[in-house]
Amino acid sequence: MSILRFLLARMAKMVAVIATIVVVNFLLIHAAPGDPASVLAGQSGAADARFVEQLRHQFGLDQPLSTQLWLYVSSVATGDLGISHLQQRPVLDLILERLSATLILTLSAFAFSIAAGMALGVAAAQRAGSWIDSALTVLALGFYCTPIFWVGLMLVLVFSVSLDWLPSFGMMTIGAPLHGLARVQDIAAHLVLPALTLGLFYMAVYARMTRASMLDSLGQDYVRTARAKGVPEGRILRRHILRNALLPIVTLAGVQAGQLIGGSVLVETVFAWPGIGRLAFDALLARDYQVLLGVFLTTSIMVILFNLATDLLYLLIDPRMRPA
Amino acid sequence: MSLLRIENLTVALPQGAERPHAISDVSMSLDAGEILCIVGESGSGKSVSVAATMGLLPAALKITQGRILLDGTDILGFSPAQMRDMRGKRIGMIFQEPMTALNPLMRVRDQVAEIMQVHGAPVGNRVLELLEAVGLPNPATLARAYPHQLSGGQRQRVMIAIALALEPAILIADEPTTALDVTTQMQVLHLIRNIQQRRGMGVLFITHDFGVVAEIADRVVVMQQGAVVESGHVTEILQNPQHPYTLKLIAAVPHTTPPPRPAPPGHPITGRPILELVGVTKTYRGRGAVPAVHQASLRIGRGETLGLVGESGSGKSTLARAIVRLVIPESGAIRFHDTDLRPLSRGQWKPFRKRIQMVFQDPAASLNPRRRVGDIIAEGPVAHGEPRHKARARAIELLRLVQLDPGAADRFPHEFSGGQRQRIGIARALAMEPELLIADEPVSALDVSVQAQILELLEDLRVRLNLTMLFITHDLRVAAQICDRVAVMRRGIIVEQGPTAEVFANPTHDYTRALLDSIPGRRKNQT
Amino acid sequence: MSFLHAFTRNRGAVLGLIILALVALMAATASVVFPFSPWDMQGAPFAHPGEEGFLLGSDSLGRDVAAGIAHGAYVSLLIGAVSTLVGLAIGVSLGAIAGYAGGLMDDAIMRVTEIFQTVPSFILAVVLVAIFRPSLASIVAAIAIVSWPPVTRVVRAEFLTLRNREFVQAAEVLGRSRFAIIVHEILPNALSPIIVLASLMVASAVLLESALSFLGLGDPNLMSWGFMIGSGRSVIRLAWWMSVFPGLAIFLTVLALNLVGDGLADALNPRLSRRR
Amino acid sequence: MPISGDHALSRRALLAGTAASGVLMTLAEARAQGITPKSGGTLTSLLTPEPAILVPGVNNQAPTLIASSKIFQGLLDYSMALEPRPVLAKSWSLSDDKLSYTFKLQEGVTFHDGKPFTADDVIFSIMKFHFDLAPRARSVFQKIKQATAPDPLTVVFTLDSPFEPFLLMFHATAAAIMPKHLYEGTDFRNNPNNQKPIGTGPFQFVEWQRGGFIRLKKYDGYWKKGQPYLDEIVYRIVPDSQSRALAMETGQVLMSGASDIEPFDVPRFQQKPNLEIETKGWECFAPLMWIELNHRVKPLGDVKVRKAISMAIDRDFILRRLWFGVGKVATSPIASTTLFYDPASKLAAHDVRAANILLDEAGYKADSSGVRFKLRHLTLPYGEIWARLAEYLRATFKQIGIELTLESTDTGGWASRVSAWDYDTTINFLYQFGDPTLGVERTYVSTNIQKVVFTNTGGYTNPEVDKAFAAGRNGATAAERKTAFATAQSLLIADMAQIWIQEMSFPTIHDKKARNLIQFGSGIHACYDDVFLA
Repeated sequence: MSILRFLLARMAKMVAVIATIVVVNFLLIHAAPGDPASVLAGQSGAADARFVEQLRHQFGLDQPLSTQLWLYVSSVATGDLGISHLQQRPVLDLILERLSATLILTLSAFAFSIAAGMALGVAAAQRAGSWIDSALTVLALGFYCTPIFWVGLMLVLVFSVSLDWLPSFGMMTIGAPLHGLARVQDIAAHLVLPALTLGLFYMAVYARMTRASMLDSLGQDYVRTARAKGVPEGRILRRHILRNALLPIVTLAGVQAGQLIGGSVLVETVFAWPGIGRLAFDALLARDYQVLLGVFLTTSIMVILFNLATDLLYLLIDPRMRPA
Repeated sequence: MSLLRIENLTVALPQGAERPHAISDVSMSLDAGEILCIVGESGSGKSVSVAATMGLLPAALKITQGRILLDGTDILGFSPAQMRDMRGKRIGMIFQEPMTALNPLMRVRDQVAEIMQVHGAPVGNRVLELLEAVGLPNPATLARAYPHQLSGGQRQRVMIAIALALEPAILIADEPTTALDVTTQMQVLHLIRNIQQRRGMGVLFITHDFGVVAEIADRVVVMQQGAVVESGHVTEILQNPQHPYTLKLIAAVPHTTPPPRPAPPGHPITGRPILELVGVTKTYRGRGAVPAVHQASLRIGRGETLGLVGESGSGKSTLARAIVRLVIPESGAIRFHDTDLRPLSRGQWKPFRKRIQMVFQDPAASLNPRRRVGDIIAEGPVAHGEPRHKARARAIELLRLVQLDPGAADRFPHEFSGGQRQRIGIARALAMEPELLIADEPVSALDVSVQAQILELLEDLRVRLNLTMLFITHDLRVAAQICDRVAVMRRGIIVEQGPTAEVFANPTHDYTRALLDSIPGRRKNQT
Repeated sequence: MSFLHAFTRNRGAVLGLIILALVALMAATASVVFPFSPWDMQGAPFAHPGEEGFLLGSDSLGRDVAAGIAHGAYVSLLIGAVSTLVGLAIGVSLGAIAGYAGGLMDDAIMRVTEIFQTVPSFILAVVLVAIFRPSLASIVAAIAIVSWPPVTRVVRAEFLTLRNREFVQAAEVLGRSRFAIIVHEILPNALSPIIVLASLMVASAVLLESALSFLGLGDPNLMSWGFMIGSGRSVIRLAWWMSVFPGLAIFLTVLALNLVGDGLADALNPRLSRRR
Repeated sequence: MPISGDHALSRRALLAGTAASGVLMTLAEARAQGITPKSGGTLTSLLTPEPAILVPGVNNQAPTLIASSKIFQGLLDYSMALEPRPVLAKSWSLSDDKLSYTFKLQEGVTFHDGKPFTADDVIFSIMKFHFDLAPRARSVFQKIKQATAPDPLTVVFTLDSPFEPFLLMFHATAAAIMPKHLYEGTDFRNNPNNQKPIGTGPFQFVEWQRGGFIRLKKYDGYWKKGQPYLDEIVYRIVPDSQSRALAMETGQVLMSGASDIEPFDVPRFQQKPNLEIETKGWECFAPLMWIELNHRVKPLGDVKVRKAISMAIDRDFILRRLWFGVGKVATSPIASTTLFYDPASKLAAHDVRAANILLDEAGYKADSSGVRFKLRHLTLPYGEIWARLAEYLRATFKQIGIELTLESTDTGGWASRVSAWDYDTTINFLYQFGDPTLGVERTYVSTNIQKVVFTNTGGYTNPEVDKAFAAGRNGATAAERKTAFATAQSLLIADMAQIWIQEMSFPTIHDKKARNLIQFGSGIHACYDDVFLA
């Protein structure tokens, strides 16, 4: 009941945030010099005034900006993200086609980063001050300080070029229409490097956070209580320290969602991963407004849903946050 | 043979600490069926002694000498596994802060059950039995609750239930009631006493409060600066203390009988009030409909000290803050002389800032750690247009007035002790030359001996500077010492007010009576 | 002072400070050591490190990689520092107002912050740079615009706690102005997390700039490390030194900033430094 | 970037045009090498960037034309010497008054949906589809006074005046034949068939995973018996150039063309024994690259300044260092593979000292820091190599005291700023489509100064040049036209209307087992019905 109220309140807030994002982005993108018509003209290698006029009219760019905004917002409100100027296809289709690729990439990178990061963080915190702690901290810091695309290139050089263990780009082997398990394996093999590239940076983030948060939990009174109860260290770690240390990590994960999707633009570029990050970048270059706006909208919704998920998770873990 | 015997225990502090040992050469013993109180102020080493016994010393502290015999076996030779087995099973422990001692993410049931699970004892119905045994109402409901849904007293009872789960021979209680309200404190003390008697346990009870000692102890060990200075039977110590430190501690406990007070010269209490509150009500947003302060009315006459007494959450601090516009009440009148302060804007209030000042509870938190003491004291007058050099000069005078070295002006707050900081806080308030001084729990964060000095200072200043004072405290004993009149607050409502002696002698409200009955050591003191 | 003591006891932080000092020195002396534009073609293209007088090799147009790194230090630090300052200015003012004023103002500011945190920041930065045309100003602006929300959150949280601290209430009771309370009472006490955050922001700004350059959105007139990697990336197997050295420069600088940041965090946080 | 085109042809070729000669020749060549075409296999190729749509006309971007030329066919293709070769037209002839072109169409041709291909489809495609959609087609096809179909396999186009380059306009990249029954009366741009294109080509569209690949398969009803040889063509879309190079290297794709592979990677591939690099196959397009100067911007209107700049540029360095030798130094505004190129034309040699003297004489004094004047340069946003070129130009301009500030932009920004004449200098390159009238004239004649990209955006005007190009356009004989274009070339060079840098060429790199990839002047834009994997 109260959780439901909480959800409803969040939904209302989400809608407001999304509406603002749609409007602001619309204005922002239309502030850019150039429009899809001029891009198309530019890329067609030949143009005349009539051609450009035709396109502008077709795209509705000859109408006043306020009219365009109103048309766009009202169509978004009905779930219609418009038509891509360049590809002549519904934006929603374009995005949906690519969304799963981005989701697979970001979620596996996320899963990897949080699992590996927490493992490293716990290992470091347990041995705080030892050389292992220092080594793990330096390792995490190293990935934290290296440009993400650089890591990607290095991984490709090592694992694809030199060792030839993994495919260097794409999402699946083309021309071999695989099914079932074989298809999953194929995608998984393609996924390893991009997910690692994206994940390593965030692994570093989570490792640092976990270590700090563990050290913080370690000194809490309830840990002393558990010791006084005679609880073995392993169980203290699992049941008392880790669960409490999880809270800031969950919060961080929520904040990081947007970053993760942003980072996927770079990774999708390096690895030719057919996701929406790359779609956004290409759409920006081509001034394909509708697609770019659609991607903004989709990613914003993804971030918000992810935040909602972390909030719910937080509620699940921390009874103090539950509405009375 | 003693149940527990600590022999010549010395624990070293890390390099660079202010003294070489946390405790040195400490010996004491605990027998079955008795309560041994270890008394001392902060830094006396009392907590370190029991932490060593539990094997819970921080890694930086090392035992360099001595033995701890449990049933004749030296536990210092125990393996980690043996230690773990001992904890909880043979020695149970409860701590000072019930708010943080329980894992906030686990249900009460699980936390109680855990101790049995890890020691391989069957859980069965024990959780509910234990919760009932420590006097918790509705054990079944409470078992499902999370710690944050419980009051401080309830949490401390849960802690006790955990400590007792495996029926250990020894219970160590490290200041278990310090963080609790007086009435709760008394209940918890009784509970510990009852259980101890029923089970014939030995209890090692740590406290700084001789009132509590009088209430509960069989024998007493007094510690100062890491060493035992005196020990003996409780009546011996209380009635015939030998060591000057013991003497000082006992003397510092405020007496519950109000001393006779002269009426402020020339300013009859019944005269025209300086401050009059009428029907002040304040409700905080989002905390349900229950007002923090409800229809509070009181008057303070010139030169008078009014004590506002109540337990935590009674609304006394909210009321004090409402007077100085730190919170804005939704209704009522706050008349200072002839002006109703409540509707005034921030700007309109400014002239009154000079006339009404406040001293805060926590001397660590009430001074800006980034500013020098001289600036802290001078900032008020400067904000009201006094030239900086003049304000600084006066700050130095004020430091003398509150009995601090004038050189303090150039130092930072963290270089001072708690008592000294509170003196700085008082100097800051006095710099404005106020008529009315509101003191919000000014001594509750201080050690007892320091408490007495600050109270003395306040009393002295009040007389010398002809101050009128609103004194907020949770401690009736403190109120008894310093107040002409007291007002008792409970759940946002002032339930009783009157001259201090009258209220103490003949409380009319049940709650006042309960409060008085809960003063630790009161009955024994009076007997 | 205890802060200096705590800081210098942290070996990592001292190392970071030394690296940072070296990078700054390199930036300051670039035009003395390499008294020519890093864009000038100095000799044979693709010279290996050590060959033809190129300490770190030359690039595809025969430009000196070492000169690029030295001049790039200035640009990277400049972009890092300026964008951080701008981000801080926005973040601290908004956070301070939100945290101190509370109520509707707080709500409004937090909604705006939320919106900025909801849009993936890298994509936003890319769009901003593309829209305003890549230049020093637009890159700095874009980085600042995507980096202020965390500052606002941190400062607001600090202000929310500090606002209710007794020394702030004491200042209220003394009748000090809102401005004085914010600037003189609360801000100095909120400075530690801000300083720590700032050092990390500089680090991430350097990374962000390099990522923008990687996508071809750098200022074409400024020799920055990000640009160098971007231009060396495609010939990485022909001339590894073109991207390895600027990559190392970024890594070391960002590492140094993080080490300093961590050192500051530890030294400025008495609770933590005591525990160590 | 741009498009494809076709070529003008010599009179002899025109008259000799008979069926199937092109194809027969290639088969003969293949057999001469002892390799018989083999059926089967999948040709994987790179394609960059990802096309937006696969229908020529609706979209005329380079990748669209590369992939769609396998699905759609034109009436003709062209040899490397730009002679017409039959595709959907079996033969063609020109009336004596040089006004009527008659095309005889192949028999038994069907679209991928099984419907027969007829003269109506040709007329619809030329007179409606491309005329409406494509500016380039419009500019030529507006000369058609009348288009008739005397029988289902004959088309006659009658022009209003003789137009010699007319026959160059019938390649699949310029005038692909569209199925009339699917497009007539619809909004061409939004026709649902644009998503699953249907043409007469040897390959039909199967699937397109956006951001991933485009898959085409052999059309079983293809009109040449036994062809195509390949089962499938898969175009892989790989946005990152290094990943593309890697894909080529690891054999994940068998071929790359256009700008898939960056020039600096080309030398590396030259050493691979299993790979072959061809630079032919761009004769139909002949892209020429130049520094485009905006004549309206202060000293750029001065011919001495333009000459000085031209002399300061080391074209050889650009070719060798930036393009790794792929391409050819420009010697004229007309590319050497374009018809009517004048082999006598020559640009002033690289000489920085002379350039400085010229500027001194012209009165542009250097200030204390050696700067005569400052200009902006709008970098062409098509990738790294263009950024390098801009950086090279900045360094070079500095040598003659011109401070060049680079402005980077994206494709949208570039096109809109060039259209708005909002630039000082930039780089431009345009396809010449085999004939100066089709691909060169537009950049220099004053009648084409428009606020539209790829017109005479630089604002160069010279009435003599206008006259020369008009004579070339309207000349009925090749000889007349040759004289006219020779005049135009020498006038343009004397004026240094723009700073021509390089004739661009795009290497086609492929595995040696893929045969017949480059057979025509249209190169990788051919229909590939004779390509096979050995």
